[in-house]
Amino acid sequence: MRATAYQRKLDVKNGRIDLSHGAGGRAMAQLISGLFHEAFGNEWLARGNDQAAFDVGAGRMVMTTDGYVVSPLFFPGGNIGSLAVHGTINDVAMGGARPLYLSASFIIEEGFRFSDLKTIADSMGEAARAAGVYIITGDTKVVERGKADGLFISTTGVGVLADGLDLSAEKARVGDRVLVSGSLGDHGTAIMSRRQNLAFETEIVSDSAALHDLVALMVAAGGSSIRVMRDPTRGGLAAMLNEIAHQSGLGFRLQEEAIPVKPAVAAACELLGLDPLHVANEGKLVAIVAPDMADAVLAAMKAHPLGCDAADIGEAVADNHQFVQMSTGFGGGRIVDWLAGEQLPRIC
Amino acid sequence: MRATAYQRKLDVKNGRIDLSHGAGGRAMAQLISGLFHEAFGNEWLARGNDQAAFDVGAGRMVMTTDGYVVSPLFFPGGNIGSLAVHGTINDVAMGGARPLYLSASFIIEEGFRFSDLKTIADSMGEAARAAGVYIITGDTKVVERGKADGLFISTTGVGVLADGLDLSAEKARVGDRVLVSGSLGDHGTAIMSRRQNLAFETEIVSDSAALHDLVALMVAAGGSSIRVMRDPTRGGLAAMLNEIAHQSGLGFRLQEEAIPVKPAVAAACELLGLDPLHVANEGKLVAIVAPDMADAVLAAMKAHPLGCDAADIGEAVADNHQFVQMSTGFGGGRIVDWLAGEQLPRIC
Amino acid sequence: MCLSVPAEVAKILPDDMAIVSIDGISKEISIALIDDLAVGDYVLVHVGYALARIDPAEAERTLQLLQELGSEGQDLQS
Amino acid sequence: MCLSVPAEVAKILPDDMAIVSIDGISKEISIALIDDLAVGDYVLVHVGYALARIDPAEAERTLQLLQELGSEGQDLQS
Amino acid sequence: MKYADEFRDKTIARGLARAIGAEAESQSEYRFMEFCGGHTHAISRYGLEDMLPANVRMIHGPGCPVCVLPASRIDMAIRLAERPEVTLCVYGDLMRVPGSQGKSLLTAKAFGADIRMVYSTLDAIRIAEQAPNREVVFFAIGFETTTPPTAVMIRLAEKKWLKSFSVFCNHVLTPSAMHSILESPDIRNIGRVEVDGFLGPAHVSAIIGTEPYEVLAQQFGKPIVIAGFEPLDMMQAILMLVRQVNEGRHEVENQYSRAVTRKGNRRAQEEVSDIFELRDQFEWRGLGLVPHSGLKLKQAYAQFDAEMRFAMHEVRVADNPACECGAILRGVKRPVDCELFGTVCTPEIPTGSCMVSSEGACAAHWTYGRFRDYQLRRA
Amino acid sequence: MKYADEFRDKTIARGLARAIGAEAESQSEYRFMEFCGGHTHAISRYGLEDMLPANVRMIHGPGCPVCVLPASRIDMAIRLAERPEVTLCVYGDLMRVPGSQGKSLLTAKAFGADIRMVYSTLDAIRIAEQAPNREVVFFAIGFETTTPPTAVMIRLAEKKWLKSFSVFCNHVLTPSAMHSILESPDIRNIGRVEVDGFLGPAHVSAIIGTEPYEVLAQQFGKPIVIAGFEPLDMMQAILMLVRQVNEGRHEVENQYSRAVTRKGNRRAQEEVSDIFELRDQFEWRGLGLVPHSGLKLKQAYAQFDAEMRFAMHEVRVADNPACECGAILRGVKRPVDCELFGTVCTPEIPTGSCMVSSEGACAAHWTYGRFRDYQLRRA
Ligand code: SF4
Ligand code: SF4
Ligand SMILES: [Mg+2]
Ligand SMILES: [Mg+2]
Ligand SMILES: [Mg+2]
Ligand SMILES: [Mg+2]
Ligand SMILES: [Mg+2]
Ligand SMILES: [Mg+2]
Ligand SMILES: [Mg+2]
Ligand SMILES: [Mg+2]
Ligand SMILES: [Mg+2]
Ligand SMILES: [Mg+2]
Repeated sequence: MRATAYQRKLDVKNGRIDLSHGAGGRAMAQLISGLFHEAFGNEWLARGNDQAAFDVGAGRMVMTTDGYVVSPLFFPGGNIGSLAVHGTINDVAMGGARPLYLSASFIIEEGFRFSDLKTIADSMGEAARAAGVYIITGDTKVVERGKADGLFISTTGVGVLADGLDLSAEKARVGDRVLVSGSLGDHGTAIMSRRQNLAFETEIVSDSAALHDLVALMVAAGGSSIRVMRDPTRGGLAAMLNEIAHQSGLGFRLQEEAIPVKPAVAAACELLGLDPLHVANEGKLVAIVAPDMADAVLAAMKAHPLGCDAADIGEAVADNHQFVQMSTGFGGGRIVDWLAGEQLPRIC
Repeated sequence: MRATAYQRKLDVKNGRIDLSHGAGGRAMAQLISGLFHEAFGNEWLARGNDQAAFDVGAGRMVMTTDGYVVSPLFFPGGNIGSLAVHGTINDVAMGGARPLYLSASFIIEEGFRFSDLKTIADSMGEAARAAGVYIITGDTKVVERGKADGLFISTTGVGVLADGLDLSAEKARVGDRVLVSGSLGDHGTAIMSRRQNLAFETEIVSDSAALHDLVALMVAAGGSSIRVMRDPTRGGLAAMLNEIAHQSGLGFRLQEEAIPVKPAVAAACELLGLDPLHVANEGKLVAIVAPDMADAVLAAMKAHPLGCDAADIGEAVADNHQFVQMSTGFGGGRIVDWLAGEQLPRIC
Repeated sequence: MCLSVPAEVAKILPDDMAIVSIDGISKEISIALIDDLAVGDYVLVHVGYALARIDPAEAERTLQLLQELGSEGQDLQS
Repeated sequence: MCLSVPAEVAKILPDDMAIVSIDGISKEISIALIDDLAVGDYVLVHVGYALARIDPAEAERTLQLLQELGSEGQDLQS
Repeated sequence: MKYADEFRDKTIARGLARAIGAEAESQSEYRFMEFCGGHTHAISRYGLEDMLPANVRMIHGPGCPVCVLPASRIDMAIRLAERPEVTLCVYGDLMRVPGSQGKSLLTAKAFGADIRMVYSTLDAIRIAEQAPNREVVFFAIGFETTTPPTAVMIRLAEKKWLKSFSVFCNHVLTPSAMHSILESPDIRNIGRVEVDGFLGPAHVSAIIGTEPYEVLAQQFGKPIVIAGFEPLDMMQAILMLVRQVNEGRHEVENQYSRAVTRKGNRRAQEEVSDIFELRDQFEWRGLGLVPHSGLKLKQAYAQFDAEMRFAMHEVRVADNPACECGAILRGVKRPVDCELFGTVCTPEIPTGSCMVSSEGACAAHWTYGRFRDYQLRRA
Repeated sequence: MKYADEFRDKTIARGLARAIGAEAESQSEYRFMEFCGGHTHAISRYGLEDMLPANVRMIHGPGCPVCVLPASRIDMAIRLAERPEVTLCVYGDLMRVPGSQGKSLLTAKAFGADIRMVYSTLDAIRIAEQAPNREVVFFAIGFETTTPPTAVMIRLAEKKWLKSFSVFCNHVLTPSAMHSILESPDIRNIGRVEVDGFLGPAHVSAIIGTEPYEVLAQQFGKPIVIAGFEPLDMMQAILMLVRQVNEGRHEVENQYSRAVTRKGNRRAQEEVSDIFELRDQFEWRGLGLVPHSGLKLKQAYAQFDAEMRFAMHEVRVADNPACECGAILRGVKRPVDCELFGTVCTPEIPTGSCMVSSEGACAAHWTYGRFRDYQLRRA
């Protein structure tokens, strides 16, 4: 903004968001340019329009959105900002697409610290740059104290699909393999470890990461033999596979021993009475892959740092009931069902 | 969702959102499919993937996002749902583009009534259908009571630009005309009339409307002679013209008598000590148009129901200070400045 | 500090309250500070209170004077 | 109602509290219900309290028995 | 996880399964009731059923305090939480338990009641300290395992002079319930349970010891083996039960000797007996009113008794007539015998309390085991 | 809008402007002070300056209660609002007024203080009724116009038995301030104001009548014309002042006869005198301590006096030394004479209170008039 009036610098160290920062006046313009544009820095934002334009080639695009309401906002391995970039990149990538552009909508509670906002915005900028995507348009709203939980971010991503690729749950077939890119439950465990009444110490950090590179390798290796990919976020692996089961009309049969779960994650889950298969991940993906190409795709995954612990954990089976079943490490069988209700620590 | 387990129907009449509706389990899946998919009904949502894919021709696209935190959620002339569709369609349209697809991210406070959510979702679906756009992907989060203000919605829109069209604030030139599509301040006045401590009765309803059709007519009539368009939302006409002034390095000179403001809006503003030029609109646009084509564009606007009160309210002038000046109806001159601080009712 | 608008009394309510209307908007205000208001009276409204009654005859007088002064001025010019 | 995990006492704190560790996670719990705990002891943790000390000798004994029974069973099969 | 992973070993399990199969006489049927929900959950979670011979059948008993809590007590808690001055602290397990009006604490919370999920009784103390102007009530529930932490909390509240803190006490006693199952005339009306032996509670026994079971084994002539909650613990205990049956014994044996002694945790017992005393009777879902089966605060701690403080009264309500929880908790029916199972009643919208806790027979079977309803039982 | 639009007519304005130009003797300069911020705002909002001949200059007086409130009173309000038990109700105008530490009520609110913006004193009553456990304090500010609504509110609070409701009173009196401007020795140190006449307050006069100004006009030999806040009202009043000056008169004349009488609103005056009494002195920003210029609650209403109730004490603080508010409020400087104007000090982050309210000379000039600093003054 080429303002002629001198503007006092944002007091990033001590300042806080007040209602004027959402009122559409100069204070808001200053916040946006001084904090967000600086952190995201790109030509689109610099133009200062209410929308951003970009060129596309003929083809197929994907679009996805997610709201981020994580509490606490800062957690081992990331913060709501990096998460909001990674999570939405991942949903674009799960469609098999190359993520290109993001939008970001901020809902900020009165009293929020500038310093925290800057840290978060900087994390978003960094995460976006590292992933080669641009946050090209955004919006900022401020709500009164007590009407939000510090900060909510909604990001939307668009990306382009490679020619002919059309990943979708209903494409799964009997015999398809279930591949997972790494150990499960790290993000949810890291978050829970910082919740006030659960508080425990752990070296586990969130797995929050952008998976589009890994996906590109997988697509290069497997192409359309990859039926569908999904990131097991809220509800964990269990929710994700049950969704796909219902969408495809198939069942799944998993091998518990093949599913990577870190000992500390397993321990935290035992302590809280949770199932690691219900716990959220933010840097993992699951791919349903035609059996003949499964090994090739798995090898491609293992070649990428974010897939080095990738594993083949089971297969799609014919099942009228669309059960996700699992052979337990103990030798019996069980269902892996959706999480019922909320993910609450149990005492029994 | 092809669930085998019988699911009790959502009790839309009496039910409320509880924390399980955001936990990634069946309750959430049911809410999403029973309420949102039903309201938005389209092939993309039906596929149930975490992203939606669509075909694009080679060319230029625009993307925009906005968060909606309006209070109250229901107001004369609309609700947060219709607003979230119109507002984002308008930001796409202001880029000169034809809006195609929307995403919607919902952040819902525990305890929110299903019935209200349904009304809002239905309004969104209706607004989208009426505008010929599709809400193709979405996300739902639930936060604890006291951590939000009922419901926040962030929508993101994408659209395609006609060949060669590139509207941007810096394209404004001295002598350009300032056109406004109708009377100012209706939306903000309607909202304020329902705020508990301001409460007044008025027949004014929000102007919330999708302007893309109007824009298409304008683009057909004026093409690239339209330098930039913008919808004067938060901060009103004043913020918008000051933004454009700063981006273009020009000043503006307005004629107060030419600016359409309804008597009831003017009266409400006098009562509250506000300036109608600072009050938000959600179905109005301002276009900066090259002088030779201004009459043609204005005529095109007047031919559309949403532009029937369109007016030429002033011109761009050379001004190192980028002042937005106005000749008052009384015969003097004044600046039309940004709103300072928040839009608060004044007593003096 | 003394922002105030002229409004017409539309309805007298109990407890020293009244509805006033101004160009299509109406609002409930206190009339505790003015005696004997009647529907149709005009008052100055300040922070939700009627502060003073507007005297229509005086208003008319002032307006006439203004018009005279205004046209005198116009004559001066021409 | 009796979800409980075995954990090692890592540190004794004042006020009948202690830090226990389980496979790389550690947590503060109450040890008000067990006398004379020492660092290195294993306890059953339930709702944030140590409920019982685990007897390593008995555990070893059970395990050995299990292994015997297990291999007996294996032998049965083969 | 030490003292856990070793007891989950697949190879040993396979051997043990064969040992059980070998010792179980093929012409007999062995019906063992695991009293405790911890066992029920582990059976389902590890797929233990798949490892047992067909003639050894586990019957799920009433050993889940969430499942046996009558709807009337949930109603009381909801009414309490709906009082504007009250903040109710509850273990997460209780949030979805249906009261008599189809309302749960989760929905009461959605409708505005101030309800906090806590992990430990110490959290409730913290909440009370931070909100001295609120009436903070802890919803106490559980068997002997969970009662001592409540006792410690009350002692702490007393020490900290918490003036607006209280406890809604729903603690119940295991041996009384076992007695009731074996004896109650109420049960005879449905059909006497035919149980050949009991897997005795693991963590309850860590507190109370094995001694209290001795009179039961004696009186009813049934073997009882106290078993740990790990799957190998249970298999070993089942083998021990098979042997007792085969040998005509009915003793109390202790498989879980690493954590359970004959006398239990004396310190914990004392904490409890200092603060609590027996109720004359307490209602158990499925079992009806069971004499001397519940605890209440002693007169000396009346100030901490929410039932006194808020003059709470219990209105006994009929359970959903189609819900078979009662029969299931007594082991006379199985979840699939209930016509609501998996149709109207699922963990998302449970009709009965057995569908809530993952220790409940219905929830455990739905969540982990229902695939077996559609497959041939392995030989 | 009846009784408003008619008084904004452009054609009449043009005629009036010429009439003023004709009557103003071209060799003289006429300096009139509009005491009242309402006039200051209207002058800027309507661009009145552009209509006046060059030799008729308006000087902005101290007639904005927000502007004259010393930083120490804002500090007191912030300290009060920061008390956890207090809910402070304020008119929106006050939110951005800087206290001595650069903090305002808006930032105090952002930092957690419970501050509510109200439109009317009746809102404060409603808030107090809805939160009986909170100490609800109304931040009362304003001239004679705004005092009667505070009085009605206090009477209502008494009638409703509101036990934890009080008022932080900052009401001030117009004639005392006008007297101070004309008389105060403090002012002589900067340079005596040279004012040829006053535009008298519109709405203040609707309450107090024109009579109180008579002694001032007499004593200081300056004409005073009470003027409405519409632009034509002001132009007519200016013409009346020019005539008085030309004729050597110094009378109180009433242009605003449609709302102002000689005696004012007796009922409102009584409400005020029932509840309030004069302070010995009150600090005005720019004018310093002015004797008998402020109101406080009478002893009988001490329970409603927040200054008593919370033992509030005023710590006088120095204004920002670069801020020229003081001189501007006395009419001896203009906004552009302040080096902070428009650089460090803007309405977004005001240094002085004159930059906050749109009745403040600095804010009005910045918001509406600063373009004139860069253009040649029209002849
Ligand atoms: S399935 Fe539901 S209704 Fe049937 S017995 Fe179990 S809990 Fe009761
Ligand atoms: S511009 Fe600011 S600092 Fe200068 S006198 Fe005005 S209010 Fe004070
Ligand atoms: Mg998504
Ligand atoms: Mg996602
Ligand atoms: Mg926006
Ligand atoms: Mg996803
Ligand atoms: Mg936008
Ligand atoms: Mg918008
Ligand atoms: Mg999502
Ligand atoms: Mg816009
Ligand atoms: Mg309550
Ligand atoms: Mg406070």
